[in-house]
Amino acid sequence: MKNEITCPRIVEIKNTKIEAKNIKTIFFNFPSKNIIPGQFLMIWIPGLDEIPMSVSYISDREIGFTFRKVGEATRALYDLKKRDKIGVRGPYGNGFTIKGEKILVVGGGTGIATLAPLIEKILSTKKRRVTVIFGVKTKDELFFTRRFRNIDLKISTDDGSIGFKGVASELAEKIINNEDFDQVITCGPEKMMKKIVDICNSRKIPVQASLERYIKCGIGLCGQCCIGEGLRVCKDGPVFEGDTLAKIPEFGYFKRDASGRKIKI
Amino acid sequence: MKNEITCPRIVEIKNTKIEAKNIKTIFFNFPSKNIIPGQFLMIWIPGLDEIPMSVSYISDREIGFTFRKVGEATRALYDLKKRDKIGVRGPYGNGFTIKGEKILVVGGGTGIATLAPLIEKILSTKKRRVTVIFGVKTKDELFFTRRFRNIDLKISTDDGSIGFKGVASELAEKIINNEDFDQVITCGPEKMMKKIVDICNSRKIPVQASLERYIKCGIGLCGQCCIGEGLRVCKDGPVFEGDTLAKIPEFGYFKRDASGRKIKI
Amino acid sequence: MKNDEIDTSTRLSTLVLKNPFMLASGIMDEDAGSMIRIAKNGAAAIITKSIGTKQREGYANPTIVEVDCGIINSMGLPNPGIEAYGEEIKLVKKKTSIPIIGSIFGRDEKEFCLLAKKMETYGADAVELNLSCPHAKGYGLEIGSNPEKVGNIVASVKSSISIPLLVKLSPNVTDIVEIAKTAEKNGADIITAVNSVKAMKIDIETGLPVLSNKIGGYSGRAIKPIGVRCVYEISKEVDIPVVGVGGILTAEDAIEYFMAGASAVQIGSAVYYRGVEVFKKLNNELKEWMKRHGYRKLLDIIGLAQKNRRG
Amino acid sequence: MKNDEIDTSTRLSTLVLKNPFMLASGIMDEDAGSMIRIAKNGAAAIITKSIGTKQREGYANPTIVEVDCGIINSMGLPNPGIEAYGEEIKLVKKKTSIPIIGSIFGRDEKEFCLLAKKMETYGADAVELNLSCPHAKGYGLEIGSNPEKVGNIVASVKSSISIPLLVKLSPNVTDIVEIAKTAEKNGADIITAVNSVKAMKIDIETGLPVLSNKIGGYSGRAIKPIGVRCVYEISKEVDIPVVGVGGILTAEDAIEYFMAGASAVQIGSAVYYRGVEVFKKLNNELKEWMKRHGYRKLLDIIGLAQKNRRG
Ligand SMILES: Cc1cc2nc3c(=O)[nH]c(=O)nc-3n(C[C@H](O)[C@H](O)[C@H](O)COP(=O)(O)OP(=O)(O)OC[C@H]3O[C@@H](n4cnc5c(N)ncnc54)[C@H](O)[C@@H]3O)c2cc1C
Ligand SMILES: Cc1cc2nc3c(=O)[nH]c(=O)nc-3n(C[C@H](O)[C@H](O)[C@H](O)COP(=O)(O)OP(=O)(O)OC[C@H]3O[C@@H](n4cnc5c(N)ncnc54)[C@H](O)[C@@H]3O)c2cc1C
Ligand SMILES: Cc1cc2nc3c(=O)[nH]c(=O)nc-3n(C[C@H](O)[C@H](O)[C@H](O)COP(=O)(O)O)c2cc1C
Ligand SMILES: Cc1cc2nc3c(=O)[nH]c(=O)nc-3n(C[C@H](O)[C@H](O)[C@H](O)COP(=O)(O)O)c2cc1C
Ligand code: FES
Ligand code: FES
Repeated sequence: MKNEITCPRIVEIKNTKIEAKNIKTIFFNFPSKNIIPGQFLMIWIPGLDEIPMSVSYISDREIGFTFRKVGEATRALYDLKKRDKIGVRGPYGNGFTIKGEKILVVGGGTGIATLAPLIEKILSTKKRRVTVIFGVKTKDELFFTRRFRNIDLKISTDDGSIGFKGVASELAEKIINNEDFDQVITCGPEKMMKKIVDICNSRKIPVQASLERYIKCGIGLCGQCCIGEGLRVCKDGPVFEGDTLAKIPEFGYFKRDASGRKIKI
Repeated sequence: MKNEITCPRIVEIKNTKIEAKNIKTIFFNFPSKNIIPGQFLMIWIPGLDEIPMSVSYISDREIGFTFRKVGEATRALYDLKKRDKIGVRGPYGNGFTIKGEKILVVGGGTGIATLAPLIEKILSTKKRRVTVIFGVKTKDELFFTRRFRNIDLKISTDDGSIGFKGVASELAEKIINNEDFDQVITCGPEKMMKKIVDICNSRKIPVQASLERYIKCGIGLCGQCCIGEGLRVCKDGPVFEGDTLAKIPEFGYFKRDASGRKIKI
Repeated sequence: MKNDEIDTSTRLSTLVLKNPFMLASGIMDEDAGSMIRIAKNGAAAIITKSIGTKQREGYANPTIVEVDCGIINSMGLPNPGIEAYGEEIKLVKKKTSIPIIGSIFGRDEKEFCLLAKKMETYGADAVELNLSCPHAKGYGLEIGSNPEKVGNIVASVKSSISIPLLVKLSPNVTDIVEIAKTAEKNGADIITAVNSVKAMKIDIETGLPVLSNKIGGYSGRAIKPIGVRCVYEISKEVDIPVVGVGGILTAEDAIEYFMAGASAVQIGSAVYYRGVEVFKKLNNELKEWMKRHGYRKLLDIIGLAQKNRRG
Repeated sequence: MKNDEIDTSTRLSTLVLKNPFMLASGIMDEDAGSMIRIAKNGAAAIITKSIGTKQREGYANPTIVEVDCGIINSMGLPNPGIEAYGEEIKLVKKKTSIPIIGSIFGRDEKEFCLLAKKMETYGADAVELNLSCPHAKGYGLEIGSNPEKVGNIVASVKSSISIPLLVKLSPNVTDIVEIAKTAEKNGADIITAVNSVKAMKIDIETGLPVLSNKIGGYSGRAIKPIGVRCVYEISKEVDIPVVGVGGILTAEDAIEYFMAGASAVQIGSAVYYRGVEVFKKLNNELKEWMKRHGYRKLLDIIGLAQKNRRG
C-alpha cells in the first residue's frame, strides 16, 4: 500500500507533447514504481487546484499523463513548459485487470489516455490479441493512433470525418456481434460506457469500465466520490467490473458535484 | 538505539528474592535483548514514582534488579510480590566496557548489584581473571557472595564484622599496590569511587566508575543528571572512564537534587 | 471466556450501541450508499457529514494532505444542503438498523434549530452539533469557542427536538472543560471530543501552503494524546456521557479513551489507515484484549483512569 | 556555490545569530556545563531552563513518556531558583560567545520583573517569558492564555530591562494571534511559538495516567503542523520577529517554519531523537538544501509562504 506517495511530491516537467488539438501530455520522473494501468495521480497545480489524472505513459524512466484543456486547472496545466513544477501524489485506485487472450478495448475522448498503458500491457504478452476502438467527436481530436504496433485499431467519429460515423459504443456493438472476446475494457464518456457494459453484461462477456467522479481526498476517506453502496471511485475503483456496475443504479445517469449533490450525466 | 523501550512496559513479577537484610531482587521477563552490564532501567511503581535501577541479572529468560530499601519508592518495591505489576522502560545508558585480561572490580553497597552481571560477563571469557572486592558497612548487608565461581573475592566491612576492616577503597589500594591490573571497574558510594579513580589515574591504570545522579527523563533530554561539561549520566553514562572523571570537578564532591540545586555528597 | 460472552455494548443517553465504534462525521457519510456500507462493516452508529442550510462546494483542492503522523484536511464543509439530504437519511434509515446521527453546522441558533428539526423529521436518531470545525469562516470553531454562543445554541436546539443532542467540541480552545460544562448546563445529552486540531503543511519546494485554505484540521495518530487529554478533563467535570474521537487506529487507542472516560468512540482517519473493515477489526481486537485481561463488560473499563486518579 | 558561501545567519531584534538553530528552554540547560556543551555543538543561542523565584523540585516521576509521534513531559518547572542560577549564567557567559537567553516564569508582574532584572544582572543577553508551560498550576499557560495579564506582564518586564524581550506562547489557546498582538503592543521584541501541547498518556494495563501530574506537554514530530500553523498565523499579524519551535527534527522541518515566517527556530526534543550534535547537523543540512535550491541567504526563505499567499 505504501507504494503511494500521499503528500504532493514536487516534480520538474521533463517534457511536454501536444497529442492533438487541446490535448497535451506532461512527462516527469516519479519515484513510485509498479504503476498499474488505470491508476491515477492527483496533480497539484500549486496555488490553483489539484485534479485527478490517469497515468497515460508508464516506463521506468518517466511517466506521463495526457489531458484535454477543459477548464481552469487543465488550462493552467496546458500552459506549463519543460522545467516547470507540479505536485504529484499517487498512484491511487485499483487499475485494470486483464483477463483472457482476446480483448476489446473501447476508448472515448480522453478515456483513450487512460487506456493507452493498458493496451501496451496487453501487447507485452505475445499470445494476447487486442482490438481497439478509439471514438472521438471529430478527426482533429484523435491521438495515440500511431503509438501501438500490432493492434487492430478502429476509429469512430461522431461526424464521420474519419472511420466509422457514430459513437464508439455503436461500433463496439457491431464488432462484438461479429467476434468473440474474452474481455471488454472501456473508458470514456459514462453514457458510452453504460451502453458497452449493458451489451457485455447481457452477453455475459467480462467487462471493466473506468469511472470518473469528483475527487477530493483521492485516498478513500472523505466519501466525495462514492457510488452505489459506498464504492469509492478513488479507492475501490476507478475500474469496476460489469457485474458491480449492474448493481449501481446511478451508473450512466447521475454523478455528484463538489457539494455532494446529484447531477445528471 | 531502538532496542530501548521508552514508554513504560507493564511486566508481571516472576519472582522475588531477599538477598540480604533490606536488599531484594525482583525478576521479570523483558522484551529488550542484549542488555549490557551497567545499563539501567526506569522502574515505574504505578501511582507512586519512577526510579532508576541497574540490571543485576541478565539472562535470556528473565532479568532482575536488586535494590536496597531506602525510601518510599524502594519500600513499595520491597513489598511487591510474585504476579504484581511494575512498569519498566530501558535499557538506558552505556554500560561497562571490559579492557584487558586481569581486572579488579570494586563494589560498595548496592553498587554490587550493578557490578554482578559485569562479573559474569568477565568470567564468560576463559582467559580473563577477576579480583572482586565487595565492601559493606557490616556483615548483614553482604549479598551475591556465592553467586560467582572462580573469582578471587575479598570482602571489606566498615565494622570489621567480616573480612578486611575498613572501606573498600582502602582494601583496593592495598591490592593495587601488590598486583598489576589491566583495568579497574567500580560502583558504589561516590566518595569511595573518587578515591579509586584517583588511585588508578595516578598510576595510569584504566578505570571505569558507574555514577548515580537524580534521573528524570532517563533519555538524555531534560538535563537533570548532567555533570561536568554536559555529560548526561543517563545517556553518556552512567559509566565513565577515569580520564573523563578527572575533568569533572564535582565528581566526589557534589551532585544536584531534583531542583537542579547543588548539594554536597 | 469466549469472544461472544464479552459485552462491548454501550449507551449514550437513550441511544443503545451494539459496540462502542461509531463513524465520525465527514468520513464516507455524504450519501446513503456509503453509510450503508459502513453500517454493514460493523459500525455501531453513524454521524453524518456536517450538513448546513445551503448547498456548499467546500474549498478548492487540495483539501487534504497526509503528513508524518496524520492527515490535515480543509474540506470547507461541502454538503448538498439540508433539503437535498433528506433522501439520504431516509434511505439509510430504511436499509440499516443502527442509530444515524445527523451532524449539522450553522451560523446561529436559528440555523441550528432549523437543521436539527429537519434531521429529526428525516428520521435521524440524534443530532450532533458541529461547534468545532477548525477551518470554516463563521462556522464551527468560531462559534464553538465562545461559551455564550454555545450555551444559546445548545439551549435552543435542545428545546426544538426530542431526540438526543450531541455537542462536538474543538481542542483548539483555551478551556474545553468550560465549553463542555456550558453545553451540559444548557441541555446537551452527550459531549463529543474532539474535532481536528488547527494545523498546516507548507510545501518547501514551492514555498506554498499545500491546502488551498492554507490552514486545516489535523487528525490521525498524532492527535490521540490531545483527544485523550480532553476526554479525561471533560469526563472529570460533567455527568453526561462523553464520546472520544481523535487518532484511534487500534483497540488499544480506543481503550485509552474508554479509560479516560469515553462511553463510546468515533473513528475517522482510521478508515484510510485500516480500510472500511476497521469497525469489525476494532471490535474483535477489543474483545480479544478484554478476554486477555479478564474484563467481561466494556462498562468495567469506562472511566478507569478517573477512578484510579488520586487527588 | 560552496557551503561556506551560504549565509544562514539571522537576527532577532538586536541579537545576531550565527545560524538559526537555538536550544529550546528545558532541554539540557539547567546547569552551565550542559549549556557549554550545547554551545560547542553549534547552537546559535541558548534559552535557559525556565527559572522561578524559588527552588522547585518539580513533579514526582514519571515526568516524561515517549508516545508514537512525540514525547509528553510534565517536569513541573523544576529549577534551583533565581538566586542559585546566577553562577550558572555567569559561567556560561564566561565560556561561550553566543547569546544566552534567560527563560523565566512567575505568578505575576512583580515576580517576572524581579526575575528578568536578575537575569540581566547575571549577564543574560535577552529574557524569554514562559507564558505557556501547559502543566504548572498558577504559572505559564494559566497566565499566558489571558490577554490582559500578558499585556501587563510584558509591559512591566519591558520597562525594567534593557535587553531584548522574547515572549513564548502556547498553542493551547483559542486565539494565539490575539495574545501575540497583545505582547507586541506591550513591548515584546520577539515572539516564540510554540510551547508544548496539552496531552496525556494512559497506560491501559494499569488504567493509570503515566505521568504523575497526569497531563503534560506534547513535543516532537507530532506537533510540527500545529507549530507551523501558529507561526504562520502570528507572522501574518505582527511586525516583530517570530521564533518557531515544535517538532523540528530535520532542516526540512525548520524550512517549513522559516517559510511560515520564523526568523529562527528552537530545538527541543530533537536533542533526544538526533543527539546533542543535532545543531551542527541541522545547519549542514540547511546549507545543503539551500545550495541545491539556489538560495544564498536564509533571509530569502523567511516568510516565503507569506509572500506566496494569495488573498
Ligand atoms: C480517476 C480520474 C482520472 C482522470 N483522468 C483524466 C485524464 O487522464 N485526462 C483528462 O483529460 N482528464 C482526466 N480526468 C478528468 C479531469 O480530472 C478533469 O477534466 C479535470 O479535473 C478538469 O479540471 P478543470 O479545472 O480544468 O475543469 P473545471 O472547469 O474545473 O471542470 C470541468 C470538469 O472537470 C470536473 N472536475 C473538476 N475538478 C475535478 C476533480 N477534482 N475531480 C474530478 N473531476 C473534476 C468537473 O466536475 C467538470 O465536470 C480524470 C478524472 C478522474 C476522476
Ligand atoms: C543509574 C542508576 C542506577 C541505580 N541502580 C540501583 C540499584 O541497582 N540498586 C539500588 O538499590 N539503587 C540503585 N540506584 C539508586 C536508586 O535509584 C535510589 O536508591 C532510589 O531512587 C531511591 O528511591 P526511594 O523513593 O526509595 O528513596 P527516596 O527517599 O526518594 O531517596 C533516597 C535517595 O535516592 C535518591 N533518588 C530518589 N529518586 C531518584 C531518582 N529518580 N534518580 C536517582 N536517585 C533518586 C534520592 O536523591 C536520595 O538520595 C541507582 C541510581 C541510578 C542513578
Ligand atoms: C476528511 C475529513 C472530513 C471531516 N469532516 C467533518 C465534518 O464535516 N464534521 C465534523 O464534525 N468533523 C469532521 N471531521 C473531523 C472528524 O469527524 C474527527 O473529529 C477527526 O478527524 C478526528 O478523528 P480521527 O483522528 O479519527 O480522524 C472530518 C475529518 C476528516 C479527516
Ligand atoms: C523535557 C522538556 C522540558 C521543557 N521545559 C520547558 C521549560 O522549562 N520552559 C519552556 O518554556 N519550555 C519547556 N519545554 C518546551 C520546549 O521548550 C519546546 O517548546 C517544546 O518541547 C516543543 O519543541 P520540540 O518539539 O522541539 O521539543 C520543555 C520541553 C521538554 C520536552
Ligand atoms: S475522493 Fe475522498 S473518498 Fe474518494
Ligand atoms: S535524566 Fe534527563 S538528561 Fe538524564
